[in-house]
Amino acid sequence: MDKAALLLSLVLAQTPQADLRCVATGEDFVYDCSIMLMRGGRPLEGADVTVGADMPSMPMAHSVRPAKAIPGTKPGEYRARLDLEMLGEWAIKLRLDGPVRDLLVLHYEFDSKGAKPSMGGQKMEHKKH
Amino acid sequence: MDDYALGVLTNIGLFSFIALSAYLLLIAGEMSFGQQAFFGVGAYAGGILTALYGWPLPLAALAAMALGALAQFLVALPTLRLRGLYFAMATLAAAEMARILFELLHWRRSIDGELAGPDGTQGFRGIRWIFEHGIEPLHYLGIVGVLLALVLGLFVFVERSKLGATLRGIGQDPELAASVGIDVQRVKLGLAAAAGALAALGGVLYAHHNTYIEPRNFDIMLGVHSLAYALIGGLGTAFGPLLGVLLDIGVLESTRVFHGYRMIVFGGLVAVLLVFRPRGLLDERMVLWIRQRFS
Amino acid sequence: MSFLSVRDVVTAYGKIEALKGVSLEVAEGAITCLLGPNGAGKTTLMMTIAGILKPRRGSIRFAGGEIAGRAPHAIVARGVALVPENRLVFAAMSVLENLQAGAYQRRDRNAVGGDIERMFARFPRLKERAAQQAGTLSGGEQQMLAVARALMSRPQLLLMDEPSLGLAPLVVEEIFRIVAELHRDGATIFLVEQNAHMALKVAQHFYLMEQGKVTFSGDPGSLAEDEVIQRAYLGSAKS
Amino acid sequence: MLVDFIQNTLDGLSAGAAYALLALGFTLIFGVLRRANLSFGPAIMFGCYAATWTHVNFGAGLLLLALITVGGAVLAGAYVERLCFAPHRGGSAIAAMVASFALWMQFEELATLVMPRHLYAFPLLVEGDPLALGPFTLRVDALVTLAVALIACMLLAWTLYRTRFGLAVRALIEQPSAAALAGINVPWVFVRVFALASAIGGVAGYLVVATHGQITPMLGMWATLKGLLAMMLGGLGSLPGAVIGGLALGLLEAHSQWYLGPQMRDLIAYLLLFVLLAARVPWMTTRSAS
Repeated sequence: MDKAALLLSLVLAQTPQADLRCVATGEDFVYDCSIMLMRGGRPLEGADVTVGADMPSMPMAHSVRPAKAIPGTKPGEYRARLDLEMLGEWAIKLRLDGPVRDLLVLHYEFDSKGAKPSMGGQKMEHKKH
Repeated sequence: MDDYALGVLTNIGLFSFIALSAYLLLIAGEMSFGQQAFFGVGAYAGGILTALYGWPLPLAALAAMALGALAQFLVALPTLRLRGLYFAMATLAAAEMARILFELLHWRRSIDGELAGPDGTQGFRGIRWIFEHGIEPLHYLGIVGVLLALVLGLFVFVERSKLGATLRGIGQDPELAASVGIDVQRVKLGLAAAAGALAALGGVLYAHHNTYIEPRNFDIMLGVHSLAYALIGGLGTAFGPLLGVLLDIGVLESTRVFHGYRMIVFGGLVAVLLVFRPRGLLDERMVLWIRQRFS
Repeated sequence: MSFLSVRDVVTAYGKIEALKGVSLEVAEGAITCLLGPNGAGKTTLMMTIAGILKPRRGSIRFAGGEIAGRAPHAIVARGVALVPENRLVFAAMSVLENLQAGAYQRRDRNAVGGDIERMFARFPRLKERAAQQAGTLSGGEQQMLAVARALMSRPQLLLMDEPSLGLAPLVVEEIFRIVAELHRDGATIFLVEQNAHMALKVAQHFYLMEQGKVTFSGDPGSLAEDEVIQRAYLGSAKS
Repeated sequence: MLVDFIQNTLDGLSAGAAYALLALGFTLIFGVLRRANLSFGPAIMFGCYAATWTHVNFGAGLLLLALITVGGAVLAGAYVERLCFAPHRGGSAIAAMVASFALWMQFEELATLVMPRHLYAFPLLVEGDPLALGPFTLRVDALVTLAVALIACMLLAWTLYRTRFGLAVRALIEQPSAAALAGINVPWVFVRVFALASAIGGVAGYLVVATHGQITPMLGMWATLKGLLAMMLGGLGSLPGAVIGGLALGLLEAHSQWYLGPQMRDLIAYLLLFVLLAARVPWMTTRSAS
């Protein structure tokens, strides 16, 4: 599949797509996050969004109490404050209710400044040859 | 009940399935480091069937359980004569192989114009059956709870039957069990298949609860945790593993009293507990005492 | 006078009591022998005296001190050594190393060297095989090694558990010749045996044990030998 | 082709040397206790984190960091022995193993609490380019690893075959009850064996993190898995077997990684273990395991 077709499929997709930006608050492991939700190429508004986080290697045992997101200033934007237990990779779980019900799982690497997407599922190899 | 409480309760239920599968092998005297593999087999098989081929979840769950049973049966066939650490290591090797095979698994199909399906280390997104069918979190918890109750009922029934006595007999002294005419290998093979099915059931429910799975969900951490839950809860009754899960996830994780220190507290508690109760809180003696007290 | 004194000792495996209140005495400088059928609890008693098993009740006094429930190495330090059933030599270690292990607690290096020479003099076949792995020795040689290893701690009391087990008759005679020799040199020996005939020849005193209890005590000759043998093999219940 | 093969063999040997040390530590503990210590790797990780912490806060030198790593690993090992193995001596093997897993969780959380970043830099053993030797490249740190492993093995052999303590350890590995009857203070030997095994593991851990220049909490699981794998491949409870198993694992990984890629590398190692166990090859299953 070439790039254009991939892009097209993303635009046409009826399942919601999400993008996340987080900034560290200064308090240990607490982040202010802004979530952009898109659906079918348009901002998804009026959704009821809850943000949780799991540790990828122990998803059932290490999870963070989810926070309700509030609508932001831009269309399709939602804001939430995340309180994690440590730095490193987290699987962010966005639960959507309202016009669309869904659960989106995104992988982000959290450091002392903020978060950047990690290619979800990449194994953290201790050793590199 | 808020979403978080629902999530925690559902996780307790999901974990109980794999802890029970570890328990089933433990009472017959075998320690497995590999139950996570069959949990994973169930998760992947169930997810592929519902998300890629449009199977209804109940049917997919049955197929996943059958596959889990078959997988553990095949692993058990050449390894059941091994004892102790040898068996544990053989199951660990099998489970790590399974995890790497999940990493190599690319099974992508176009669903509604989107590519879906397992994508190696990138994981498997969009196992959305319960959302497509409008199942609320509370309903899903109900489904998990009812299935767990059924499994527990089956355990209680089996443990009171002759088969239960046979299993414990094999666990205590396989030579003695063989000498009274029990076909130990056959019983253990059946047990392995049952444990595989049980873990796979947990896996398929987990995949649909989370909508997303990836290979490292099924690494040794999950397997050893389930073993630990079974042991600290107690080897005297099938409620033991449930108690173990409840103690860790239900009490320590969800109350968040030890936010950030939880594993330090839990690890210390487990080690100290095992000094005094090496077969767990609800061990055989405790179960006997409770029965005498309340019957 | 009583050197080792066992009083009302109870040792149990889980709920099953293997020793149900055993009392007996071992005199200094004598060979005392314990006879009884399989499963009577003879080996359990030996392991309890040596500290491998902990008694549930009772007292074991040796040379005036209480040793019941103490750790095995502490009991060795008091001067009690056990030649265990089935010999249990360190098979992958050389004969010489087995002897050195027997002298583990001793710090007098020169004297240990002298004792090893004495063992080699008493057991010439061990000397020939000093560098050989103990696992390659014959059954009789392994028994001699086990005895020599126990003697290396210079015990005041030597406990021997079935030294004739599984050995050919000629070798059994040799083992008993060695037991008699050790006695002549002044050793105190407490011997468990199945071979009642041989044991009664060397012992000054014997006990009969059945089902975890001492049922008879006497000197050789105080009971007709065939009666002793009968009870030692089969127990009195069946006679 | 031949050049690649030889280069892979060289790389495999130096990785295998570290594995061999891990397997030796594991085997010492397994040999005397007949118990697998799942916290073996995490105790090493604890030592490495102690060194990393010192480095980050005070910038200590290489030798001091090595000493702190080994000291930390020994301390952590003693803690594991007291809490997980001393109470279960003669008791349940499964309980001891699960207890050691519980402490593994403690070490991991402690590491992330004190040092929350996922990855820390660790001072490299050797800076600069690898040596070129004709078509081959020789990494200096790999040579150091090989040399240190060799010296450690020789010291261990000397300890085991030439000292009173070594005599006790070998006697205990072979016949625990006969060793007690020979007057050996068994609990005390256990403590010292744990300390020795943790020290060897600490050396291995230091070599690994100083070669790769980084540390993550995954080191604990990594060391436990590699140590277990190498120990099992070489034959459970045999000390020379541990060295052979470690080197074999290193060589197997280096070659399979080169020809088949990293995922196949791990797959093949586990496949080999599974097949050997299932076939019950004589050198692997002769000793009773728990």
